[in-house]
Amino acid sequence: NIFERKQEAKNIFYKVEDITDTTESPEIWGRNFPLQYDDYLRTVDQVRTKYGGSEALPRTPSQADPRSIVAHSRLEEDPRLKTMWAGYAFARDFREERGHAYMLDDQTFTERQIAAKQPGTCMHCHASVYVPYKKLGGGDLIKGFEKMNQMPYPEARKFVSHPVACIDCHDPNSMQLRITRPAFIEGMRTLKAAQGIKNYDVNTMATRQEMRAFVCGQCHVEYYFKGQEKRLTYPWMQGLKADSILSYYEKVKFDDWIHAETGAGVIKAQHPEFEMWNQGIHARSGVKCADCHMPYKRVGALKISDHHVQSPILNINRACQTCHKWDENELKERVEIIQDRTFRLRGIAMDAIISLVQDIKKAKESGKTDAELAAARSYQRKAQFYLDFVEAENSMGFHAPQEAARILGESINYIRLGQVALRDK
Amino acid sequence: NIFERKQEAKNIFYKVEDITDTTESPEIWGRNFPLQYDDYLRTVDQVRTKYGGSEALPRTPSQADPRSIVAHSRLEEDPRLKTMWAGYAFARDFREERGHAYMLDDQTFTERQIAAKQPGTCMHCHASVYVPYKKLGGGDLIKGFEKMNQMPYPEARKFVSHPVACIDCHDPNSMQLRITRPAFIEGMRTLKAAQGIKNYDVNTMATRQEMRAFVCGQCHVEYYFKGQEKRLTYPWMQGLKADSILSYYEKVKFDDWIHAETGAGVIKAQHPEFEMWNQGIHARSGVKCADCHMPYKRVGALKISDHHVQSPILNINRACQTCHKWDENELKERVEIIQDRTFRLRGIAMDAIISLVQDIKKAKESGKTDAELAAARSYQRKAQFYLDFVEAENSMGFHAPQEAARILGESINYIRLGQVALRDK
Amino acid sequence: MFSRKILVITAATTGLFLGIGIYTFLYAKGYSYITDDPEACANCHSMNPQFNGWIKSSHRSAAVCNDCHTPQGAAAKYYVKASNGFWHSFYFTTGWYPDNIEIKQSNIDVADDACLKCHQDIVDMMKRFKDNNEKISCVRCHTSVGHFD
Ligand code: HEC
Ligand code: HEC
Ligand code: HEC
Ligand code: HEC
Ligand code: HEC
Ligand code: HEC
Ligand code: HEC
Ligand code: HEC
Ligand code: HEC
Ligand code: HEC
Ligand code: HEC
Ligand code: HEC
Ligand code: HEC
Ligand code: HEC
Ligand SMILES: [Ca+2]
Ligand SMILES: [Ca+2]
Repeated sequence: NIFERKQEAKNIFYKVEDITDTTESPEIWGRNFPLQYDDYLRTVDQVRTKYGGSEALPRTPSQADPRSIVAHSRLEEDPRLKTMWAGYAFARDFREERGHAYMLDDQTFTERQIAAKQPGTCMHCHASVYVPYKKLGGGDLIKGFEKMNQMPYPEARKFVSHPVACIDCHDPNSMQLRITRPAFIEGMRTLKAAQGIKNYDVNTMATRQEMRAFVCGQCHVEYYFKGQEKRLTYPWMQGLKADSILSYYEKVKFDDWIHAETGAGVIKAQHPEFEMWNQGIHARSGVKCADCHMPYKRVGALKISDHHVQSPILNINRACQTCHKWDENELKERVEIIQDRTFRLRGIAMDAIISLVQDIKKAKESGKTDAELAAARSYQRKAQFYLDFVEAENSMGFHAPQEAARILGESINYIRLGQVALRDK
Repeated sequence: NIFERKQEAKNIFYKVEDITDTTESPEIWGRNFPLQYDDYLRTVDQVRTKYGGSEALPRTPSQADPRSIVAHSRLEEDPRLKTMWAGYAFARDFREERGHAYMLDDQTFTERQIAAKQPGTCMHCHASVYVPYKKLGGGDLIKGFEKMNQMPYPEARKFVSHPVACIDCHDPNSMQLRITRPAFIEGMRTLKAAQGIKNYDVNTMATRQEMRAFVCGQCHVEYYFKGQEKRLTYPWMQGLKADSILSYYEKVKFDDWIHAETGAGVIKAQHPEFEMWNQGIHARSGVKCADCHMPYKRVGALKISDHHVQSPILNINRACQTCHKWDENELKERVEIIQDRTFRLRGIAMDAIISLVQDIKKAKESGKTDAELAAARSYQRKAQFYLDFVEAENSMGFHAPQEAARILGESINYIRLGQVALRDK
Repeated sequence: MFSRKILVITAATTGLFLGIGIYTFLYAKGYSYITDDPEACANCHSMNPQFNGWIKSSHRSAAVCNDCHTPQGAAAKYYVKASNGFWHSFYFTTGWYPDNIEIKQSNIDVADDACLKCHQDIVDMMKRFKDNNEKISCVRCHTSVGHFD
């Protein structure tokens, strides 16, 4: 009621605890900021939207995997993915992603850990690593990062205990946003260097507005493990577009794995939300991740950022109606029209890549030499990367509708060239 | 100053002339509405934008073609078009379209008139036909339309004397917008019938808002000449999407011509602006053609609709900035980013269709039978229609960016299937 | 018996609403709400975005909130004010309103008509033809004239 609200407006911040640069536990931060903490805890919710959110599937916990609920399997939903990823850990287990609360468990217990030995690098994006990195590095964040990258996953796992926490996004003194992820700091430096800006330091040079996307860009990006040191690297040396990233991978001759059925050296794109968003009209209009995924919400007389990070479709009034005066159903439909178009083209590309894989496989089995298969394999590599770029991007095209469709068009074209190359040689 | 404006405001409409349902000459209407008439006359201007507007090229007038200025040739700009249209009149002469003032001359003197005998039907969209149709039909618009359709072009040409004029869009008594084109009246009736609305009559049932797009949809649409009577028909029986239109043509087994190099029965899409706009976010938001191509402008103390119909890129301030507060350069760039993406994909599809045409041609020359070529030809037909749908649509994707990219993606996929079918048979 | 129960509940509820209403009215300085002072609207923090937007808008020196959000004519004006006023207090007190307020079509119509109070002349040409002519919505193109938010 009004009285309470007038009161609240005056006491927005109760300093109950002293928070320092080593306070890891969100529960302690939560004593000073109970409203944000309450919402943060709600990332356990699982609700499915047409293409997003997630579905809570019960499972029987085992010793190896104690989870009693998982998200639905994307491999069962679309078995063509298994063919595209044949020979890679993703073909074993790949699920719809869900809320932040699950990130550490989902990584620890995914069967991808069984399918292949994973490095400590993985931790960068699935745990609160700021304090652990600092400790490991003797006060030096980058050193700690380098050390953990080189551990086997199970060893690294012992150093962390929380999913992403307050300290991963906030400076404990000012509560301002802060970048804590070495790979993003370095990724932005190379990106800016390519644009002619030298020695870019994201923590001192980014605006507050930019930070509202950068904190997410720490993890929601395409990445690879560079060299023996398994250094986490964001492939932005030539830019953020799918084309620039592929061109970089071609230059450094990077393969994620050798395709089991065709023998092609291929690359898997992973969650390039930050890169795709960058190509869209919202990014161009200054609309950041936090505007839609952590919109302001009213609690009494206060406006706070909704720390229940989730699909905006589950929160249309706050996420969209600040800027768009269409009613909720209309906005939902607009999203779905975009997503349906992307999904249709994704399906076409998926059928096409399967047929290319089969063609190369058959040619290989019929005794074609590597030299004869080279062109088709190189087209498979390109086509698959483009298709995966949209497939792995979690908004089903919404973040940049026309760009997503363009990328799929390019993918289909590479598949065409591959199929023709096979038959004409 | 204010006093002057208040004066003007009271005398906005000088009824100098009595205008009736048979007053054809815009010059006479212009005496009552000099502001609109002045702008109407300005459609002679030729200014090029990155993908639109038009360029004024001088030429030496001849007896057969007295034009001293024409728009630039699209065939010279992109010779691949000649291959795509091989055997059709379009491969002989096809130019960038320009302002309304030129429509009658450009139609009369295009070399397409030499390449093939055209019917009187053509007149429907290139001249002020309302009064001529009525006269020919003895007061019945539809009868006059039917009569003119069946004349040879040169004969029909004698009945008309103006490019689109005031009477083609306005009711002379109320000045309200009015639909005068039989093919649109009939097209809308079939479209609405497919949506479950019976006996739709556009002139009594459309809102004023809708009319601001419908008057343009009278001509800026895909069409074909049906049957012996060469009745102008808009192929909307299953809907307005490229897919629905193709599906209708498949059902009625319509060919525009037989491709000279491949022998495939193919279809040419023509200026589907109305259909494409319908799939875009602007249409969905209630933004009509007139909002961007005839935006309000202030003249003294009055606001009038700018009758200088042109590319909005030449008029960004009025055409876009009422709704979008970005600066002019930014808006121009946004349009061009969309257009560049479309153009890139269009180029890829164009190269692909050329290679399919060459493949089929080669296969044909090497003695493949019609039965063996059937599948590839059918894919060519589909692919070419989809590609042409975007190519012929004059906004280079702007009217519906993601949809344009999707259509091109489908086109590339059909080309792939065609090339595979050829080689596997 | 049954209907009496409903009556009692209705009476009690009405009393409660009235109570809340009056309390809200006084506490939130609702008395200033019947004036035309935009600050009166901004007494409710719910109206802050619009108030802040209005301060920066082209209409700051031309029109106050009530110029656009109440119809012409004293009776109609106070009817809309009273009706909106009751619901305003009600929603505000209960907190049952979305974070981003969605304007009702009836209130968009009020705003649309309001434009003509001042801009009749300039739009003469757009509007003049025949009485049966549908009106054209100004707000469709000029959404942000009153306040960006
Ligand atoms: C203009 C609003 C908007 C912006 C800005 C935006 N997103 Fe999204 N995002 C969406 C919508 C809408 C979806 C689709 C949700 C669905 O399908 O349920 C989505 C989906 C997602 C998903 C998948 C969510 C799920 O429920 O499965 C992730 C992850 C995501 N976005 C991250 C980001 C990141 C990171 C950024 C910034 C780099 C960003 N988004 C910017 C609106 C936005
Ligand atoms: C430390 C890494 C990290 C950071 C920082 C991060 N995310 Fe995530 N995010 C993840 C991971 C990992 C998951 C998947 C968790 C799972 O499936 O178990 C995820 C899941 C999501 C989802 C999917 C929720 C669902 O229901 O499907 C959304 C939406 C999302 N993140 C948005 C954001 C936004 C917005 C930001 C910035 C404000 C952000 N993330 C910052 C790592 C991160
Ligand atoms: C650059 C940041 C980053 C790194 C490094 C990273 N992840 Fe993730 N991971 C994410 C994000 C963001 C999501 C949520 C979006 C999605 O699932 O596409 C996610 C989702 C997941 C999920 C849940 C969805 C699924 O794929 O089944 C698992 C499991 C997972 N990661 C495992 C791993 C493993 C194992 C590694 C190391 C090999 C790893 N991650 C490395 C950012 C990262
Ligand atoms: C994934 C990133 C992320 C995490 C984790 C996170 N925050 Fe935030 N937080 C944000 C963003 C983004 C903002 C908006 C900041 C801005 O606009 O400057 C924000 C703002 C805030 C604010 C300022 C007031 C407001 O609500 O806008 C407080 C206080 C806050 N967060 C507390 C917390 C606490 C407590 C936790 C842990 C329980 C936490 N945050 C975890 C991203 C995060
Ligand atoms: C902070 C402002 C803001 C927020 C929040 C926002 N948008 Fe937008 N949106 C814009 C702007 C700006 C544009 C570009 C058009 C323009 O300039 O008006 C746009 C364009 C769009 C478009 C058309 C472009 C396209 O990609 O087709 C859609 C659809 C859309 N938004 C939906 C949404 C949805 C759904 C949400 C919530 C998940 C949302 N928007 C959140 C500002 C916003
Ligand atoms: C939201 C604004 C908008 C709407 C609504 C719109 N257009 Fe356009 N139109 C454009 C833009 C921008 C271009 C690109 C102009 C350029 O490239 O110079 C364009 C291009 C065109 C062109 C080619 C112009 C040239 O200069 O060559 C034609 C013809 C056209 N539109 C007709 C229509 C028709 C008919 C409708 C309605 C069915 C319509 N437009 C609706 C903005 C719009
Ligand atoms: C009677 C048929 C007809 C009607 C009605 C019509 N157009 Fe056109 N329009 C044409 C033709 C034909 C051309 C090409 C003229 C030429 O190239 O000689 C054209 C050209 C154009 C161009 C291209 C100008 C340029 O510089 O390239 C635009 C833009 C345009 N029309 C928009 C509209 C809009 C908007 C409307 C409705 C308000 C409309 N047209 C109504 C037949 C019509
Ligand atoms: C359904 C309406 C319609 C019909 C019927 C029609 N046109 Fe057009 N025509 C247009 C429109 C709209 C344009 C401008 C857009 C464009 O050029 O794509 C145009 C442009 C043209 C142009 C200028 C650009 C170019 O293609 O070189 C010529 C010449 C032309 N038409 C000739 C003809 C001939 C000949 C016929 C009959 C066979 C015909 N038109 C029938 C609507 C029509
Ligand atoms: C389709 C879009 C549209 C609609 C609907 C519309 N306007 Fe406008 N209006 C414009 C444009 C564009 C301008 C700018 C004209 C110029 O700068 O030459 C304008 C200008 C104005 C101006 C003059 C601004 C100045 O510079 O002095 C006023 C006042 C105005 N409109 C009021 C109205 C009113 C009242 C209505 C409803 C009856 C209305 N408008 C409906 C697009 C629209
Ligand atoms: C290609 C179609 C077209 C042609 C040709 C045309 N008009 Fe219009 N005219 C329109 C449209 C669209 C409007 C806006 C009507 C509305 O919103 O109701 C309009 C509006 C008007 C208005 C109302 C005031 C205004 O400016 O909005 C007048 C007067 C007018 N036209 C006169 C003429 C005259 C005189 C001619 C011939 C010289 C002419 N028109 C030719 C399409 C056309
Ligand atoms: C009468 C209002 C109006 C006019 C005039 C208008 N727009 Fe829009 N525009 C919108 C709306 C509404 C959206 C959808 C997003 C939203 O809901 O805010 C939009 C979306 C867009 C988008 C993003 C969607 C996309 O297709 O990528 C661009 C870009 C855009 N407009 C450019 C333009 C340009 C350029 C012009 C002038 C040629 C123009 N608009 C004229 C209202 C308008
Ligand atoms: C008592 C607090 C309060 C005051 C004072 C107040 N408002 Fe509001 N107003 C609200 C709330 C709460 C809503 C949201 C109600 C809803 O969601 O329907 C609202 C909604 C509105 C709406 C949208 C109504 C609709 O549903 O269409 C308008 C317009 C409006 N207010 C204008 C005004 C004006 C003008 C004034 C001053 C004369 C004013 N308000 C004073 C609290 C207030
Ligand atoms: C109480 C009188 C009044 C009312 C009510 C009013 N206006 Fe205005 N309007 C003005 C005056 C005075 C100006 C000139 C202000 C200036 O330029 O400083 C103006 C300027 C404008 C302008 C030009 C400046 C701009 O923002 O682009 C537009 C457009 C406009 N009004 C539209 C509208 C619309 C639409 C409405 C209704 C929603 C409306 N007005 C209601 C008095 C009013
Ligand atoms: C010049 C006219 C004008 C003035 C002055 C004006 N408004 Fe509005 N207002 C509008 C219009 C128009 C809309 C509807 C916008 C839409 O359709 O999205 C609106 C919508 C609203 C809404 C609904 C939510 C929203 O933002 O769309 C509220 C609340 C509101 N106004 C409050 C106020 C308050 C409080 C003031 C004074 C500080 C004010 N208005 C001054 C024209 C005006
Ligand atoms: Ca999800
Ligand atoms: Ca042109």
